[in-house]
Amino acid sequence: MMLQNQYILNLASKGLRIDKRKQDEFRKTEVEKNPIDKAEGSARVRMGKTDVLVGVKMEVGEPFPDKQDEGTLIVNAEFSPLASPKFETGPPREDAIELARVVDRGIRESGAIDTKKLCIKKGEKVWMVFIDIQILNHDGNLMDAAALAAITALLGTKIPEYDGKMVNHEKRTKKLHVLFKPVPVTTVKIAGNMFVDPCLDEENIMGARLTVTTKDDGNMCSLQKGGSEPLVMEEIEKALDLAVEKGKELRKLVG
Amino acid sequence: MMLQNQYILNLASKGLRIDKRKQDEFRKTEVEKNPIDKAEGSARVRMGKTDVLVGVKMEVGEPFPDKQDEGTLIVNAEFSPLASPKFETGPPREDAIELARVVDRGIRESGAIDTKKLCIKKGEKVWMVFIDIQILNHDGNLMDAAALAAITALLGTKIPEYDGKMVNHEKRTKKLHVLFKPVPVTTVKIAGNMFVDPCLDEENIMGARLTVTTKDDGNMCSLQKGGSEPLVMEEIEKALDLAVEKGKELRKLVG
Amino acid sequence: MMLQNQYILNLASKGLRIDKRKQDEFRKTEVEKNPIDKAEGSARVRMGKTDVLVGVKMEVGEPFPDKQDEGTLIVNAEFSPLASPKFETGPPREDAIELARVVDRGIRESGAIDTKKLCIKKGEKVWMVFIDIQILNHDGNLMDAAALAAITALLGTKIPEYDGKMVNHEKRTKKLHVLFKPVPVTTVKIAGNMFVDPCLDEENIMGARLTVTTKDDGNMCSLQKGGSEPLVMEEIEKALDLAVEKGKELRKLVG
Amino acid sequence: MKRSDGRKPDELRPVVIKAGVVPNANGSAMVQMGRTIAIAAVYGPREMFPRHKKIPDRAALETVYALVPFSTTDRARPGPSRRSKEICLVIREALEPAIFLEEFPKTCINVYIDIIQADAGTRTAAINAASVALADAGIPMRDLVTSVAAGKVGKDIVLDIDMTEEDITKCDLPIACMLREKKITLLQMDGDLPVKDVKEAMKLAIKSCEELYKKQKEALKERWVKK
Amino acid sequence: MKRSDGRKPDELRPVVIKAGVVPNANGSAMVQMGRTIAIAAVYGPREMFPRHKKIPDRAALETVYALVPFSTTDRARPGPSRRSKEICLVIREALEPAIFLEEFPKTCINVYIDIIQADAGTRTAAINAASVALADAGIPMRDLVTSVAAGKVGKDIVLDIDMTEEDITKCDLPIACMLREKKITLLQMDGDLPVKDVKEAMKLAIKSCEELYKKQKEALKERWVKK
Amino acid sequence: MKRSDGRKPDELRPVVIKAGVVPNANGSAMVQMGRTIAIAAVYGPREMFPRHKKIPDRAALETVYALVPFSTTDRARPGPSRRSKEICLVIREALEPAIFLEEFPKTCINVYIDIIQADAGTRTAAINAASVALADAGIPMRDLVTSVAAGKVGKDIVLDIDMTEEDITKCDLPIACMLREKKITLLQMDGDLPVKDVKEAMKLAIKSCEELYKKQKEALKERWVKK
Repeated sequence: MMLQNQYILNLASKGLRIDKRKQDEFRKTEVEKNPIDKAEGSARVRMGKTDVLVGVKMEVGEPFPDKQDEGTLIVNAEFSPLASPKFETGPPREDAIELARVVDRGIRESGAIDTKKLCIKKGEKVWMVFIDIQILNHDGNLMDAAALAAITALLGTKIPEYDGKMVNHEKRTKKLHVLFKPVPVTTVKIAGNMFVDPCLDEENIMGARLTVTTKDDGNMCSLQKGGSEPLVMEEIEKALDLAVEKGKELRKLVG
Repeated sequence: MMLQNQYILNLASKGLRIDKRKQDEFRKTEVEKNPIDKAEGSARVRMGKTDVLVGVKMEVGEPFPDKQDEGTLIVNAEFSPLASPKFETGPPREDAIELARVVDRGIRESGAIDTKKLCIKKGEKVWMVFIDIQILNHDGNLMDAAALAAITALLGTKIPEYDGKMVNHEKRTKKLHVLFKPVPVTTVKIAGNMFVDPCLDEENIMGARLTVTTKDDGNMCSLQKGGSEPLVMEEIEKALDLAVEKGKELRKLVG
Repeated sequence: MMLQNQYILNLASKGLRIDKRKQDEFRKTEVEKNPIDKAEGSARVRMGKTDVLVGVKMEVGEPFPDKQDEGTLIVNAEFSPLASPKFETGPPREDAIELARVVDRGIRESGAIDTKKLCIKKGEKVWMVFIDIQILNHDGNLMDAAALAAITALLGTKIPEYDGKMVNHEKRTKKLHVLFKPVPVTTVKIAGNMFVDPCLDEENIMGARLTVTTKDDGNMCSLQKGGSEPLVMEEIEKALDLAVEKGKELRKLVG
Repeated sequence: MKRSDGRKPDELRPVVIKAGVVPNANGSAMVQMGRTIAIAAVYGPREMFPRHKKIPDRAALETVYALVPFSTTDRARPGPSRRSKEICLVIREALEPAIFLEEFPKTCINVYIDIIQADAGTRTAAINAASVALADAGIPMRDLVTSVAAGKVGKDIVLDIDMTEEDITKCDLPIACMLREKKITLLQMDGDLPVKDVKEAMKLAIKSCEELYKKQKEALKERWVKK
Repeated sequence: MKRSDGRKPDELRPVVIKAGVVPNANGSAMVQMGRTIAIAAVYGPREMFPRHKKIPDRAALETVYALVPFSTTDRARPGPSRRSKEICLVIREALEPAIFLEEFPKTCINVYIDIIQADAGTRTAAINAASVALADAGIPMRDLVTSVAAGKVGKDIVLDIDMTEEDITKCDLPIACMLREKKITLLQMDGDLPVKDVKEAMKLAIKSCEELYKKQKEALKERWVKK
Repeated sequence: MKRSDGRKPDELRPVVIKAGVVPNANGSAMVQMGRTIAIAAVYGPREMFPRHKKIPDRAALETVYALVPFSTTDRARPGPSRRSKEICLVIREALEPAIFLEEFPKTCINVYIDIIQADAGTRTAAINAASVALADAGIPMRDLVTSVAAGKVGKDIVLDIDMTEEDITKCDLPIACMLREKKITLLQMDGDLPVKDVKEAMKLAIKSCEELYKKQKEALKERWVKK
């Protein structure tokens, strides 16, 4: 373990990676659309050995008191102990909460979903859109995989019928209106160099992480720094630029 | 302890029991009706040293969305630390949940309670029947004692008055309509032989357990195997037959 | 530590205190009114190094089923880990619950708040008055400091506007009607002598504690004995008399 | 003055006390005061778990008080409430002074009390039951702890109020004491009462404990005979 | 007799079994029975934590069964429910007899099962997947455990009911067995059924396990070849 | 451009910083930025509990951020929320690079922050307070950590927005840095902003930290004088 870490650090200091990728190269990324037909929408993203499944369920509920005419988005992430020897059963961990909140902000701040269109009756009934992230195998960069799966699942979501009393999940008629495709790109700093899409071995030794979510128009809708080392301005600017460039590529996979 | 276990095993291999009972013999079983007058119905069952108290409370609540015209049954079991040095304070244990669910299924699946008759106003207000199992002393076979107490408590339950706003628990007028008397019989396998109504010492060394709930007409409404040893078909058939036979005897105690 | 405890005990047995106070002498007590303008009312009480902040928030909710025409009082105490090396994060401790309940009873039983006046629409909407106690530094006698801060905060509380749908916390018009000023006085027994307003060093070695809350008219509205030593009748009578006498002084600070 | 159930002001509700009701426990007791029924079971002294909670020079006393869900008019949700947690605390402090805890260092004595029917006065019934259960467990005690509550209806100080009186009483003053040395181990009060009434209520309550104390001792005697 | 999806009474839903689907796990499997999909992952034998839960003479088997929130028609709240806790228990007892736990004293074997789509029969799919995952992890077993549920629609005993049949079945009888020695490791039933039907249902279910058992073994073979 | 409270775009709200406000703590500070008030207390380095969480070669830093119930317009429920848990995490990572944690192996340094009034910018106020509290506790640091948030109102990048501006800002970009070496330890952003604006906002925010940094140092100086 220690030896391997040292080896990865040595490589990184020269701008090289253990799996021979370039600094700005993503692992092979596959997007499977709607694998779970019980969900209103779903997507599975495999990024190398990282495997994430996202499902969207829609239920009818009451609006928030300060947003009487808006539906609600709820993003939740479960780090199932199935996906990694390090995950345990129990309430969501700090990193699961951070993941859910970063995915949430990417979608919310980009304006991808017009929550006003999710209002059924002002002040009384609105659609609640539950976006549940389920990790099936953790090999690093859960943020990008999860956010990619989430926007893909939303794009494939169909709204179930609602007769004023019951939601009929078996009958889905209208597509959910999705305005933008927010896509995150995570860059990590190892041994002074910047690398996109870290695998787990890289994450374990990284100093800092910056996840940048961009919209179709290149605007940024969310930033999140992680890790216990600082970054300097040039490193941040590098990560911002990478996010714009690589984001375009990832966005094509979303469809 | 170890020595005693060995002794019980030796006896069991010859079809004998530590308290001299026959294989198909229940301990002395006493049923006390309505000991708790604050409850809508209650019963206390003593089966040897096992002592179980069940109370029924009725409250008004909303129906489940998919069962708009039906009242609800809720069975809950508390393994109070008072009843055994092995019980601890805290949320219900796995075995308490299993107990509650087996008692629940016996009552529910037998159709003992016509939940449609518990509807007050369709889609809005229904009776919620809480059946709470409280263990007072644990000396084995909680399943049979609890289920027996539960059906006895239901048979003695009177419905409180409800004026559309408040439930008046001090005024109870109508009897709860109970259609059947589901009764469980638990058989355990020790050293290759089958014994009904295990005491705690027997439960501690049993290989497998089968709880079979029968109705008045001899039909079966619930099966539950327990324990980490397998059973073979003949053993199961033996337990089924015992359940029909001994169930008739226990049903008489219910009144 | 042990030596200091012994020293305090020796002093106490002679009726003396480590900070030179008399047996019936409170520490310097300062009351700051409405330091938190986001709260409907607030107060900060410093009693020596003990520092307690209380805020009052008002929300609209449903009445209790058995009190259809009354608003509700909810007193809650958080022992923030900020305030003492002995406090930990997590659900409220036993002593935090006791503190909240003693403050609650002092206010409730004295009739300081006419809960009927907090009814907005019978059976449907009432004011819920949340009194939150936050400890900023714990140096003993939290009961007296918290209760003093609570009644001061209530006296300064203004009711926010409510238009039938939303509470406007930025617009507060009417003062909350407060009828009485319940004030507690805590006396501890150390080495056979009675002392008011214990500091933390004294609390750590006290045998028993009696908190007595009195009203403006001298009537008592709440008693709470604490500690694992018994008291005799004369000691209790002494504490009752001290509460009447010192309560008058403290009541002046409330304003 | 006439009380709703015809009792005199200083008259307790009918009391039944029985020791040894939970075979699994080291000691146990059932106390019925009117319709209120408390069952107490004592386990220990036994090993303390988790270990870091061990107290080096005495036994830890742990008390759990719980309302059984069907014990109350409206169903009580299982699990501890803020009210029950406070009652656990005051019961523990009411019992501690009576027990020679220092004789069992590093161990734990657990007292579990289930209220199977609640009709006012549950904490006093709980203490009376716990005290007998501790003695039944053979745990060395300075004295039994005996408990009763006083109230005030109209102009009268009354004892051991039941639920029908709860709405009209001007106070609820539970007290627990070790009668032999007249030591008070629990004292609480809610209400609105002049000082002199408080003092009178305390004295009346203590006096009435004598009757309960006798019944506690009788229950233990009966139990020993059977043993 | 015609079933809603055209199956014969004793016909199972289409089954897909695949081993080795979770790279991080020591063993894993995916089982699809109709629309129901279970993924199982096995970690261990590994060190038991917390330590006081170690069993001196065998491995502890821990099973977690969870419905993924979007697996059901109405969203399932994350976190264990009473239903899922009971299922964890019966799954553990269904698997235990098949594993040579005594070969790994003091360790823990964790079996995690996520139901990613639920359309009736989730516990049987879970057991089938867990059993293959355990074998995939190289844990020595007496036999694979194979599981299927029987029901009764009209006059017919039917097998492996799906959700559309759930409303009309007169019973739900899941069973798990080790086929080699005809040993039954799980048996539950909810319903209202004469004894003879119960017996017939059990026998029919056990018989149909043979087909599943074959698919389990094929999945493992395919996995070994790849390795 | 005019801001709702008359400030210039790059003008901070009035700031008050005071060290040593919690006598029980090893170090503490209060930071007021406009109406937002944070109190931070530091305990440690002290023994880590539970022990299995000890880190062999450095101190563990634990941060707790909590909104006091009456700090917000609508009462905040006590106990951690998902939002507050994320803030705990980013605050910890914002402070870690500044502390010589390796000097205190196996110990724990606890930073507790209570927001007693919340009017936007609570995490930046929290970091500013925590940083002063750590220094006040005498814990060796590379530099103080200073934090401020940028927003965009109309066409202007603005600093340190308050709650009245929260509804109209196009982004919320909190940043924390160690000014001496221009190192950034926290960076978050929510909004919808072109890349060039993001870069401008970052630079403006860092520049404005200088003023806060000065006040942090003054507060510490004042505290030392008193000591």
